[in-house]
Amino acid sequence: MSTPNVLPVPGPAPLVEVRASSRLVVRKVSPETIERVVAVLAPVLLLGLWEALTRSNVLDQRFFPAPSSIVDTFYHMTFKMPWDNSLAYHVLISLSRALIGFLLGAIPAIAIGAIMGLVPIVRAAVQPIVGALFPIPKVAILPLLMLVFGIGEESKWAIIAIGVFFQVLIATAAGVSNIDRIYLDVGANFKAGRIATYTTIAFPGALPMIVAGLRLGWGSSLLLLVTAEMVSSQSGVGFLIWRAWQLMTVEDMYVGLVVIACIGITSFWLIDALESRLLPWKRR
Amino acid sequence: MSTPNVLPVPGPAPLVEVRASSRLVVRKVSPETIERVVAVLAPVLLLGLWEALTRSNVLDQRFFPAPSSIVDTFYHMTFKMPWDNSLAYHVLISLSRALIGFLLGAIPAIAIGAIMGLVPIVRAAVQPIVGALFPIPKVAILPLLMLVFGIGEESKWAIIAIGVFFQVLIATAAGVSNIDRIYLDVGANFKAGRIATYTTIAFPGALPMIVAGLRLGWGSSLLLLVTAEMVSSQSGVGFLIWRAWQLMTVEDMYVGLVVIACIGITSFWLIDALESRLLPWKRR
Amino acid sequence: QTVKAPNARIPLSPPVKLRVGIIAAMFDAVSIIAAEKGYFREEGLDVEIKAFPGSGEAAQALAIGALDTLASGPNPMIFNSRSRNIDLTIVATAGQHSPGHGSISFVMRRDHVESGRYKTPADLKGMKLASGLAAPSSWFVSQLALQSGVTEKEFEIIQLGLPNVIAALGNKSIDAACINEPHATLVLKRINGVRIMSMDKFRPNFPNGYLIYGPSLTKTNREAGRRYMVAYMRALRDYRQAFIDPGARGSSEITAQLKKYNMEMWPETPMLDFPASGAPSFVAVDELIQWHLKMGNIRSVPDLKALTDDSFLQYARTQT
Amino acid sequence: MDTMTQNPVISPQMADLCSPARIPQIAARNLCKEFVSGGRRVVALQDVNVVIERGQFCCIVGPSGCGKTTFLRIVSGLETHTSGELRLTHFNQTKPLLSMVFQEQSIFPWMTVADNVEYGLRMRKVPKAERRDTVRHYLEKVGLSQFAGSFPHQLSGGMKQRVSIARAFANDPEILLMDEPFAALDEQNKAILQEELLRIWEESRKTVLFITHSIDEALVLSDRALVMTARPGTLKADIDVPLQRPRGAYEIRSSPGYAELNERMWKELREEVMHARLTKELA
Amino acid sequence: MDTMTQNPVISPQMADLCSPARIPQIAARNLCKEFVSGGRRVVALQDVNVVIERGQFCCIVGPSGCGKTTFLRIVSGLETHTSGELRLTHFNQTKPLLSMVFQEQSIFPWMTVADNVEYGLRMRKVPKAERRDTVRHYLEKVGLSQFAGSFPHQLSGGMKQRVSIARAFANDPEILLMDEPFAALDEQNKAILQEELLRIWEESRKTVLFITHSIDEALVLSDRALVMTARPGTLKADIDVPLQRPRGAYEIRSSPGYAELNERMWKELREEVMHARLTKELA
Ligand SMILES: Nc1ncnc2c1ncn2[C@@H]1O[C@H](COP(=O)(O)OP(=O)(O)OP(=O)(O)O)[C@@H](O)[C@H]1O
Ligand SMILES: Nc1ncnc2c1ncn2[C@@H]1O[C@H](COP(=O)(O)OP(=O)(O)OP(=O)(O)O)[C@@H](O)[C@H]1O
Ligand SMILES: [Mg+2]
Ligand SMILES: [Mg+2]
Repeated sequence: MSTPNVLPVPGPAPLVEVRASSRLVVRKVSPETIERVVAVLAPVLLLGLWEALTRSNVLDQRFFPAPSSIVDTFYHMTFKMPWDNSLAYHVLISLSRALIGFLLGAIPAIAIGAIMGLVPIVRAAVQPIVGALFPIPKVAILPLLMLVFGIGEESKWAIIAIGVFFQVLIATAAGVSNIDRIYLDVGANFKAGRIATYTTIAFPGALPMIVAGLRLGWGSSLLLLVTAEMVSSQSGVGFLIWRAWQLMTVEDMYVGLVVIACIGITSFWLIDALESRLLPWKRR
Repeated sequence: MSTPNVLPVPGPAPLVEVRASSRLVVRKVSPETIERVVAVLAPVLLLGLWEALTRSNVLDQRFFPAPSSIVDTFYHMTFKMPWDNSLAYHVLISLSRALIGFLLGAIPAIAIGAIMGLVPIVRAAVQPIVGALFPIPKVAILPLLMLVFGIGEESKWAIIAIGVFFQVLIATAAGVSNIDRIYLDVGANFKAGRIATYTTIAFPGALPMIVAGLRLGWGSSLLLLVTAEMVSSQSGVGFLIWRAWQLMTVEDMYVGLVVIACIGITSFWLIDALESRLLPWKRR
Repeated sequence: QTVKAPNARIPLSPPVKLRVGIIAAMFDAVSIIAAEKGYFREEGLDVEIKAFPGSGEAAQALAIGALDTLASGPNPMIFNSRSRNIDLTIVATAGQHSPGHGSISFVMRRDHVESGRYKTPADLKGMKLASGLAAPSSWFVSQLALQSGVTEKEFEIIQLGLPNVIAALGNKSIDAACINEPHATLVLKRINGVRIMSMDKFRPNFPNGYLIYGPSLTKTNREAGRRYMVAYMRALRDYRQAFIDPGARGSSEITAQLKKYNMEMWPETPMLDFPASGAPSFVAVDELIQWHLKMGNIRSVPDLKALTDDSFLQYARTQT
Repeated sequence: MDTMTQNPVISPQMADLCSPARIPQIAARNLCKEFVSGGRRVVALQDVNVVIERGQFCCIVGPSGCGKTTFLRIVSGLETHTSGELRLTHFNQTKPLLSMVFQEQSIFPWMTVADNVEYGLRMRKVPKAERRDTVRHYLEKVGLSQFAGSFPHQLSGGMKQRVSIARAFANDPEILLMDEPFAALDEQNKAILQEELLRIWEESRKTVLFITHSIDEALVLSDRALVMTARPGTLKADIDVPLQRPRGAYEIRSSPGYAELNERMWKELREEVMHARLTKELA
Repeated sequence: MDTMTQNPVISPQMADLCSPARIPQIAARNLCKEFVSGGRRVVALQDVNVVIERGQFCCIVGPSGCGKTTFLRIVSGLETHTSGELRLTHFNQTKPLLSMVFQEQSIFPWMTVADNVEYGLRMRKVPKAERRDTVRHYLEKVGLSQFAGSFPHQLSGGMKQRVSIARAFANDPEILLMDEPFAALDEQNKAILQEELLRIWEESRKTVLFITHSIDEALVLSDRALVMTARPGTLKADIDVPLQRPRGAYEIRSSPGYAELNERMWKELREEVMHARLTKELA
């Protein structure tokens, strides 16, 4: 039986809208699956673009080697090197540095940021100091860091931690001060103490923003690996990139960059997963 | 007439709480004024601390000159130099570079970030690409930037813009995806188009987070001045710092750093002022 | 001179810990060789090599006492140090541009030479060329241009960082470069550039670098300073045998050792000369200082005598 | 918007409902809605069958949590049903199809009261002058003229709700979906707005779906009262309200038939809530 | 909390109110509240004078926007008054002084229903086992046992409000401040919770301040009804409700005195709202 959707009546023709049910819309795959596929596809496409650009000589192969051409180098660096000079070793070293620096920066940042968000006077005091210290280039405080932390691992952690700190701090402070006041009122009404207000309201309420801050912070800590590992280091991906840059061994450098990029992609995925774990209460 | 607040009744003594009115609390100055004073005092105290640390030789004067000792250099660089080598000139150049780079990075970041926050599939596609590109060190893509932008001003803007872009992007995306769904529902109910949803809901709703992103972005753009002006520049505060650092003329370097810090403080104040202008609807 | 066998010497006990900074430039070669061949150990020195991204970072580290010694080019920061109460002392050579061993080269893109855009230094006018900020290479190219009547304002000196120079020349962002080895040779290889002139032709025997001690070696523990110099001079001899003296011996071993520290050399790389005496060169340094003064890179003429201490070298000469 | 104007999967029954003689404004057949979140499945609506004619004023009553809001959200297209059919007819395409007064606080905190009320008109690109007049008119109706320039955080709970009502009225849609709009209002404001709503309804032949917990309110306002069962919600009773119009909140209680209708609705509802409680306690 | 236990500025009148014979739970004298924001000044409360005895059940009615919520927020210490005096007495210090049921949506979205109800107890460091029992008890009372593990976004509007009520009940305070708690509930749920509230009140000698728009509700519940004037809000009438207890929502309407009280409150309120409207239109 075929029924015209729009039926003749006097006046302007009424428009019949049929609201589709979610079962009616033929969906072989769920939107989550599509998203996951897209998330994997996007970087692959990026890689494809780069390959195409170099193949077609838009990019100069000598300075921008095609992804396919660094596979060899990649293989060599991974499997043909003694363990303490292999790619895996450098990656592990760097990851541990990035992680330690990240934690050293992020944890105090979350604590201080939340206090800033909750207490206007603290915010008023800290904000200009952040404004003053944030834009100070790391390289300029290197002597200070070397003086305080020596030139071992500690100064590397410090370089990373400082970078991470400001990122997470600013995001957390914004997130906390953006929490709906009613929730703080509820806390006050139930006589939540400082710590409790912090852990039961400020922290979970600002969590989406804190996660964004952590995302930024982790990205920065990877970014700062090169800066950190430039100084008196013989290991780590940052060192590999730096060395390759100095020696103009472009393939080696791109292996390092691709590794950093892969770490970046993977960790952003992980942060996404973590986010949906931590925020079961978010309507999506 | 003196009245005891707690009066004798049988059972545990009742506790009488007198709620103070805001007029009863003797306040000669409003909390806003106190905050403003604290905001100015905090950096001054920081400076005092630094002075004290160097004076007491906790910090080595040779590498960390006391603030008072760079006043001379400051004066010299400001007034005793020909205009095109004076501090003011370098500051102006740098400010314009930072500002242009900032705008070039921030504007697309807000646009793309909001789309990411609104459309899960875009987010799924862009997130891993951000994860891959964000941690790539600027120094490594310098050849690419030079190829595309030459080595004039454009490549400096590009370095800054790239740094700013990711910061603002991540903050904006988080802010937009954190907007209460009910507001998007209202938009859908009133048939707000894409652009309208964007300008009337996503943007104002995420504004507190966007401002935090801009704060981060502007901080980064100042931070990146040194990186940007290291490359092929004979002007700008970043160049001054870089040159002073290379020549180990510590006072010159600290003049540069103090200038950057002052710009940082001032601009954070301005952003605060802007924020309370832009967000008259925020309960404070 | 009486030459004692090195193994007859008694090492310091307990060993003294020293930290030497390198930036993987040619002037670091001798210290690296001494470390690799164990000469320091034989002197009772426990030397740790710390790599730095550039002279700036390394010099800062030396100045604050995070390092004990390093090699550095004749940079303004050395000339500035005394006036800043930073105790750095030039104790030996770290190479010089002896004839045939020019370690800084002025390199031009081949297309400019072939098209006739560049014939003489007078043609530098309007060009963009890469060089280090306040480095001898900038002085070199400025003087070269000035001799042909082109002033600093008429061309543009751009600092890029050595590795970027190659990319910048390759994609024609810049026209020429005045850079150190081994990058200069790399440029010639990679982008088929033309070497216009090298430093040894311009100012023969101009210093390439100095070995510099911090106060820990010149004041606190001079004995360690002397021991370091003994090992340094032994390594210097090995270097000369391998690369400078006729009938090169042991060059492949040293090349391999240097490669560990990211210093790559090609057969065509002009090798830096370390004079056998180990004495630092001050040829044309006064000229360089005048230029720096003019450029505002240093504020007063440094007292080179006060900066130098050759007692370590003299001791070493008696021991080897 | 998950709407389609052409859809082949229309059952014969559905087609029947759309016979030229009477095109209903809203027609639902076996409408089901199941929420799946965090591993829990909640069936909010189960086989809702209802046909609402153009111009009808329809109240929906039912125990808390039975799916009233969910039904309105599905009708408005903000939620998709999981099975069944739903058909809306847009008769006069110069007007927007529907506007909703949300149960939750839904006015934009970043817009002034006036901008909030103007929102629908702005989205429809109504000329500025006309917009201003409409806004002024409705602000007056809800008694907030003085607060046109205020931001929502400066308003009381009832005032916010009134802004939300003004926003929906100002948009002048064909279908008004109202989710407990007057719950936060005092009796007097409620009476004034009920009157205004009835006036608007009568003047412009709107179809109104109105959720309320007050049987009085349902009887004062509606042509027809739909009583929903406890979760999973479905229609339990479809009660005609043939009381004469115009009605007033005070007079109606004494009008013939009121007591009987009131009694009947109470009965229907009481059963439901008791049932809802019971199954819960047993579960 | 802007509270002080010692304050020299107590007027003789205030001291009088605190005579040993009857220490009031809440005493306000010339309480004023003025909001200044964005250049606008709104006087929300003007010279509110009221003394509330321990154990009294006090309803507050008044037109929308008259300052009822503001008064409760000042009593709870969330807002400070701009002038006048306010004195609270904490009789039994083993219990918390006060808990509030907010008018707005106020349950934490990041906690499950059970965690929300538990909140006050957790803040008071009540032992875990006791907490669990209390939570279970009150969840049952508000009919949400099944939803203990759900997050607020999975609840309907009325269900959220019930969580908020359970949270305040579970905290067992000396003073209960309730801001239109039952507005979003259907009649049956409302009746059940009214009963529960009365039971709790009778058992534990609580002082209750209860804002409502329903005169019926005020008469069913309270000892005393305070009628507020339109903004700036002040007390217009202080009506004793001497109806016998226990009361039921159905029986009360036929009890002696009800009609009269109802009439009186209607009158008081109507005047106020009309006045509020009028001044607004004129302004
Ligand atoms: N997003 C959601 N996820 C899971 N369950 C939901 C969601 N939204 C609603 N529900 C469930 O659907 C049922 C119906 O909810 P709905 O909001 O439609 O109730 P209602 O009839 O409007 O109730 P009230 O009168 O209390 O507002 C409730 O049991 C609720 O728990
Ligand atoms: N933060 C604020 N800033 C400015 N004005 C405010 C603020 N809060 C409340 N007001 C004003 O104070 C008055 C009283 O508000 P309140 O919320 O106490 O009203 P209410 O009696 O609870 O009304 P309702 O019954 O609508 O909830 C209102 O006119 C409101 O506009
Ligand atoms: Mg509802
Ligand atoms: Mg209120």
